[in-house]
Amino acid sequence: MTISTPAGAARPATTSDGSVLHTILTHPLGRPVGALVLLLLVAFFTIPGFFHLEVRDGHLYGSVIDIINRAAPLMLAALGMTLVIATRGIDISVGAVVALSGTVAAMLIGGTMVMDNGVPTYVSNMPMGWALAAALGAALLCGAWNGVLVAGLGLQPIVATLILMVAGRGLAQLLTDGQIVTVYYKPFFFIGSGYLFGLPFSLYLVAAVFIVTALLMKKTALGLFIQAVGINPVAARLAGIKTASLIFFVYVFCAACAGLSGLMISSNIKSADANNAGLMLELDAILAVTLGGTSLAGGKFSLVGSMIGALIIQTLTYTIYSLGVPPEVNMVVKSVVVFLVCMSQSSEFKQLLQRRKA
Amino acid sequence: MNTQVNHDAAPVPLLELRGISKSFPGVKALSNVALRLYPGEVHTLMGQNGAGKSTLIKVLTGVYTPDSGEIMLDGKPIAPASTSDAQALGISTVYQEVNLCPNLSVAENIFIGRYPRRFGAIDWRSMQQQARALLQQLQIDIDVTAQLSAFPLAIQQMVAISRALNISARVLILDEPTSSLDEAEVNLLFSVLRRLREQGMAILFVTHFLDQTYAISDRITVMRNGEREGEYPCSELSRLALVNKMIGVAADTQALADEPLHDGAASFGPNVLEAEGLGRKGALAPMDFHIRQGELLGLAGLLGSGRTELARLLFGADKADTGSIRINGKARNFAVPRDAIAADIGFCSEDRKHEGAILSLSVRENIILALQARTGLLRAIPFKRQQALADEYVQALGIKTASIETPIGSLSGGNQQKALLARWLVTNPKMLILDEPTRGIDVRAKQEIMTYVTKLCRKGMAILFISSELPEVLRCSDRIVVMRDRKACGEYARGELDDTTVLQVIAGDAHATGEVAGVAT
Amino acid sequence: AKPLVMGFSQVGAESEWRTANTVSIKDAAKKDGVTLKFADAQQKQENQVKALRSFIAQKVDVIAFSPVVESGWDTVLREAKAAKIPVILTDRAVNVTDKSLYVTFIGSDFVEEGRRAGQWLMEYAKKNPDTPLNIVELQGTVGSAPAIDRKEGFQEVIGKNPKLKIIRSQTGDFTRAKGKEVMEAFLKAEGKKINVLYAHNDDMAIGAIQAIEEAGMKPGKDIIIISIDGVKGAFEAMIAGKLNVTVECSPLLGPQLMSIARDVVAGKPVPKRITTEEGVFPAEVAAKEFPNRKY
Amino acid sequence: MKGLLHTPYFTSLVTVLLLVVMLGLGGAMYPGLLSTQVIFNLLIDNAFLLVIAVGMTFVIVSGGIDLSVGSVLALSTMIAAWLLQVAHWPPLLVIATVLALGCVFGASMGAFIHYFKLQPFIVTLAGMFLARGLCYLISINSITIDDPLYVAMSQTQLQFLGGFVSPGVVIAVITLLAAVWLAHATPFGRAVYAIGGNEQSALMMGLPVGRTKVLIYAFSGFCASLGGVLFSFYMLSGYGLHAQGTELDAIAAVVIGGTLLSGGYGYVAGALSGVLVLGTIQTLIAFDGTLSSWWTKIVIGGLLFVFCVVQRLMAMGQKKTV
Ligand SMILES: Nc1ncnc2c1ncn2[C@@H]1O[C@H](COP(=O)(O)OP(=O)(O)OP(=O)(O)O)[C@@H](O)[C@H]1O
Ligand SMILES: Nc1ncnc2c1ncn2[C@@H]1O[C@H](COP(=O)(O)OP(=O)(O)OP(=O)(O)O)[C@@H](O)[C@H]1O
Ligand SMILES: [Mg+2]
Ligand SMILES: [Mg+2]
Repeated sequence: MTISTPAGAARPATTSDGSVLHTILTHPLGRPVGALVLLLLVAFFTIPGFFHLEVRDGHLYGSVIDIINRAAPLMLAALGMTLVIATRGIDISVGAVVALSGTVAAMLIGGTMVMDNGVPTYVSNMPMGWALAAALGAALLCGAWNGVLVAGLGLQPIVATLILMVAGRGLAQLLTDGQIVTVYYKPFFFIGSGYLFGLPFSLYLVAAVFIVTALLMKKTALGLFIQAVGINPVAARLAGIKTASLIFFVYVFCAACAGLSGLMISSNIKSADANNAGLMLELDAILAVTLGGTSLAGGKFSLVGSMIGALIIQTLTYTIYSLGVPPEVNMVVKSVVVFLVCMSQSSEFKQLLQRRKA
Repeated sequence: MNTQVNHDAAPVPLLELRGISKSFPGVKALSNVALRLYPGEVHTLMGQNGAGKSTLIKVLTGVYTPDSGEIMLDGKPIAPASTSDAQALGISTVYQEVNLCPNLSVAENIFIGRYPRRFGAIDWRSMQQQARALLQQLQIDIDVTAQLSAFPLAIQQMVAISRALNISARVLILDEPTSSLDEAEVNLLFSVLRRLREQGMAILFVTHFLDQTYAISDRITVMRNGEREGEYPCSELSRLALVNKMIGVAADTQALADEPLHDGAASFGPNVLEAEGLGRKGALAPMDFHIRQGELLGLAGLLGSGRTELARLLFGADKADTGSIRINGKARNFAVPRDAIAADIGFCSEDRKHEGAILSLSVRENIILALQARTGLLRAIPFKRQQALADEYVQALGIKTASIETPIGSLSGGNQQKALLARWLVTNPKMLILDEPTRGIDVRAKQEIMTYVTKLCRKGMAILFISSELPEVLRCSDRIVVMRDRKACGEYARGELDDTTVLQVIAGDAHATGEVAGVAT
Repeated sequence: AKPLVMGFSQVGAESEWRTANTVSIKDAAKKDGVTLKFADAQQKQENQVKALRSFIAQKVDVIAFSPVVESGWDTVLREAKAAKIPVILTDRAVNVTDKSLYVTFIGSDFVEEGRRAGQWLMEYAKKNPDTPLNIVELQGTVGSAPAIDRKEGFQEVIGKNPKLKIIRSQTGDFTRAKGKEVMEAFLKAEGKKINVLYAHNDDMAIGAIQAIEEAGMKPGKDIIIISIDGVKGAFEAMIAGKLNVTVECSPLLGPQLMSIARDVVAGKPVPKRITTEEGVFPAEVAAKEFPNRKY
Repeated sequence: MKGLLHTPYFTSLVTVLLLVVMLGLGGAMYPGLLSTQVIFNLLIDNAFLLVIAVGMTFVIVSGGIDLSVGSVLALSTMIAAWLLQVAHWPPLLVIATVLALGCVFGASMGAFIHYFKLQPFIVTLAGMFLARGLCYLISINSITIDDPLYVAMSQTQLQFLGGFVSPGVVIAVITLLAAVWLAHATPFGRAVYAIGGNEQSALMMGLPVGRTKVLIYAFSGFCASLGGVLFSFYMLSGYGLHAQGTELDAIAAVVIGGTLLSGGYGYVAGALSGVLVLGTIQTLIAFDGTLSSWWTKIVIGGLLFVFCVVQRLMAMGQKKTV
């Protein structure tokens, strides 16, 4: 299911060879899915018990769950990034927004451990709802800031978001005085490491955001407009699309996703680390979007593709950890796999292989 | 069907194509096409929109590889794999969509790839001088150091032609080079082509204008539905026969008729739009303007006379420095096109590649885009209704496409143009601004579209019609405003102008008349 | 008299430890009446070189810095020497051909910290001869000096006992999130085989503790956890019985730095190497020590 | 489209103007900032960045991006250090080898980008991981270089206008001038602009698009490894963690210098102004000397903001069209 073309189904099956396999292979999502499946297969054959799942403390436990759980923040970030990229933009401030929102939430909920007659007790500061709202509010403000710079002032997206990328992390550190804020408030942990019906809660959160976004693309003209602006902004403006508001919106949306992702990350490690939370997350998010088949030149995009891209990245990381690859070699392995995944998506490469065979 | 032609000048064709076939997913664009091109001739390729003309040219110049067939140059088979191969073989081409770099200067666009050098470095001075000289040939006097994107489409077209002329080539291919040129420009181009023909160059020319075909061609190859219908000496094929062969059935003679499309006895409503002192520095001198309900107002003028600028100001695509606009008597301020659209105005731009088509979106999405933008972001037009609308206009305008879900970019030029026209017709505006709406559209389709538009007008739509093809303006307009040097310089009611007087008015003097008459011989 | 002007170039603010280090230096400078020119290098050596150059241009009385990395300081230190500005290193040493390029080095010894962590484990192994001791290691950032040295020191010591074996080693980039993520993967891959976790800093250990708990095991009991730094969070974990030992690496160099700087400027001889006092804090003393922790 | 007309040229001018204003204000606030040597230090400390930014300009003008430059720089220092210290090769041969390897690395990325139609972003991102990863394969430690030629290059001070510059500055400036010439006066340079303006058109005009694209990335790889050579002069060491995040600095410098990330518009000389802006911001902060780590970040962001916005507002005031 590609969200980008709600009419994808209506496209007449090409007359030539309409076999099922052919349809799968030519579907824009065929390749990312193929890459993911291949990666999972490699993991299956090299890591004993990779697909092993067991019920522990009333929830599912196993490698696959870990991957999903760990990929959740990245999936959220990639979701927001997809829309930004579809408008021909880029947002490199995602990691900083993650740090900022996590920090705000952690500080407001926060609390410190106080030694009370040798017994540690925990004090929380603010009702969690308010704290979460404030954290997301901070993220939205960041998005609005980026949006104004890009859509309002017409700065190039990469420099516009570079400003927040640098300053945002600084702000987060300013709030915490450079310390890691540890949270001692159980309900908060649920966001990032809780389980619902045996599955990680973060998965539901991602699914919810994904479904809302997908519905927004399907039920409103948002998807169409975003693509139009991404492909030909001049023509889109002449057709009467409010290009500036649309661009503003995607940056706000991206920041909101990043904010949520920040909550997840800080909830998961039960603390906010302003300096390290979400470091380089923007690069991974962009990579996820591209692996999912969306072009950085804007236009056609696929939300599902980006989700799959995020899963590819996380599966890869997880596999590297599980295989016992020495840390010095991590990067080489990662680069080679990213590279192979890209190659597998290149039709030119496929043609070359076919020509060889023929 | 094929009429055998004996070309006595040169028995061996300079360039010959045999059995060329080419398919795209879902479309057979060319099947078993043959073409012969002799030195010292102008050979015109004619056919309806989507007949396969541009595809044939792209196969010939290495943009596409044919599925089958062979290409021979001087009797030897060639297989150009890229445009640079083709250029190296002496084939110089101007493609249908202007393919130049908007960010480079005019001079560079002409010379890139074969710069004059001095001590190994590019000799900018001499390049600019040569560029100026080349453009002078076509009587274009512009700043060659300025960026290409600063110029209107027509000028860009001329630059593309100059580029092709500059290559010391044996074969010159021009795919609809005249679609946005006015008659004086065409005339200049033709005199250059005639000179080249005398020098023995083989020229392949694509156009939808019958007048032009007959003014310059030696022979005509007609294409229909991806096949070669036949090859004819120009003198042996009457206009009516040509049209019949292109369409495949007996044409209604109206396609060729020059008589007015309607009797002119229409009744107009109140002013839909009035502008007072509307102007913009460097683009348009302040002018007054008004258009009434049910009126078809033609805008005539030479290249760069400011017609497009006026249209853009009326639509809010550019911001006016001076003046005011009233819609139905109420003052309005158009800061962005959206404001104009909200006031029920539509604008079909002349530059379909940059300002119109959203290339990788489907025909359906392109058609409903403006309507959706007006309806609003949140109220998505139901998918069924989108399909119905798209189907309706694909039918009504005869858009040739594999399906309404095909990306608009894979349609032929003329069909893209029709789809963009549909984009605005779908919004059913009170006033429609059409800037060169018939660019690249074939004879019959043009007739059909003009009839369609006139009908809309009779039903009460106000239409501002801009075309470089004067007869067309004369035929359908209720009133004509003539522009010169970015000023309105006259206004004429229907019937006050005819083919000869209008040229004098437009040019501001009498010099053009005689030369242009030559074109229509 | 004119106040002493010191230019100090800090690595960055990449961890709580580093922040505590910065605070200590700033506070000490204020208390001592030293005018401090502080520059943060955001973890980049080239930024530090730039900062040192600007200190030289500003003609400060003394330069102190915590080098991001050991090598690559010859040229700029030579410029400082030519400008007759003494240089004091803090926290990390540098690798220069001419030792006279700096006056002294105050700080901890990462290799020694690794050794101490190893020693604690050796003791533990001696006390519990029957328990198997399979170790997993969470390394710091690949290539960084503390990661390399803490690994080296630890290995040097445990190498003496063939029973102590590192079965997995992966980088956790010194962060909680990565520490947790890597530990999760270790637990899935090795499961119950893991007996000991050695983390190159407390943050990674804290992240790993969460992973162990989520896997349904008891950190500190099912898996013995050793880490380095001695930040507050580590003490909290030890009080809760989730961490077994942390090797202190003291960031509180401020007061020492200021007094040495005064000596240096006054021309008094100072030792080339000044090691800070650092302890090893096992869980047993955590509750008692906790109120004394400043960072 | 039309709005971007003169902006790059204008932006470059504005950048230089703002730079002067910034230095002027800084000089008024912090005595000693305007000394000749401080200005020269800007060049000495950023010579490697300038060289990288020059290569990056070509890539960005062509509509691409090269994220691998920082890592290639680090890899170059690492290979150089290893060849000198472990394999004991003569230094000139080492430099030549490193430069050649940089070219090859870049050219292969370019080939993948062009011939397999892959997105520059991912290919160069993979290149970034690969080059960094290769550093660690050589050694995770930093390797000190004590080769006499390197030491000489590092410590020579060329007296000039009452201050001194390093040989690295001279090399960087020569590279800049050569690149300006390359961009302006050679068919290769112009093809880069044409591809950035419209790749499809460039192809239709018969330009050697494939070859040019491969060369562009090869050139960027060359600049990155030359940056690596300068960096190893500067630091006298090879290290896998060198120049982390430098690709972003280079991109920022290029964009601030007036080049459009979407390709087609920009000036190579703009890279110099961009690099100087970034350097000046850092110098200002170092001279201030009171900022904590986080305030440093916030102030860098703030200065970038002020800079970009003023630049943009001036450009907008100059011309406004769609
Ligand atoms: N890249 C492409 N992908 C798919 N179909 C294509 C492509 N290019 C052309 N076609 C199809 O091939 C057919 C022939 O198109 P072509 O552009 O050659 O027509 P044409 O004769 O030049 O028409 P026009 O007069 O409108 O320019 C059309 O049906 C068009 O939709
Ligand atoms: N022959 C010419 N010589 C110089 N400049 C020209 C010429 N023709 C057009 N121009 C340019 O045209 C611009 C105005 O074009 P505009 O688009 O308003 O005209 P138009 O009447 O719509 O012409 P077109 O027939 O191209 O649509 C001016 O900026 C001018 O630079
Ligand atoms: Mg065509
Ligand atoms: Mg016009």
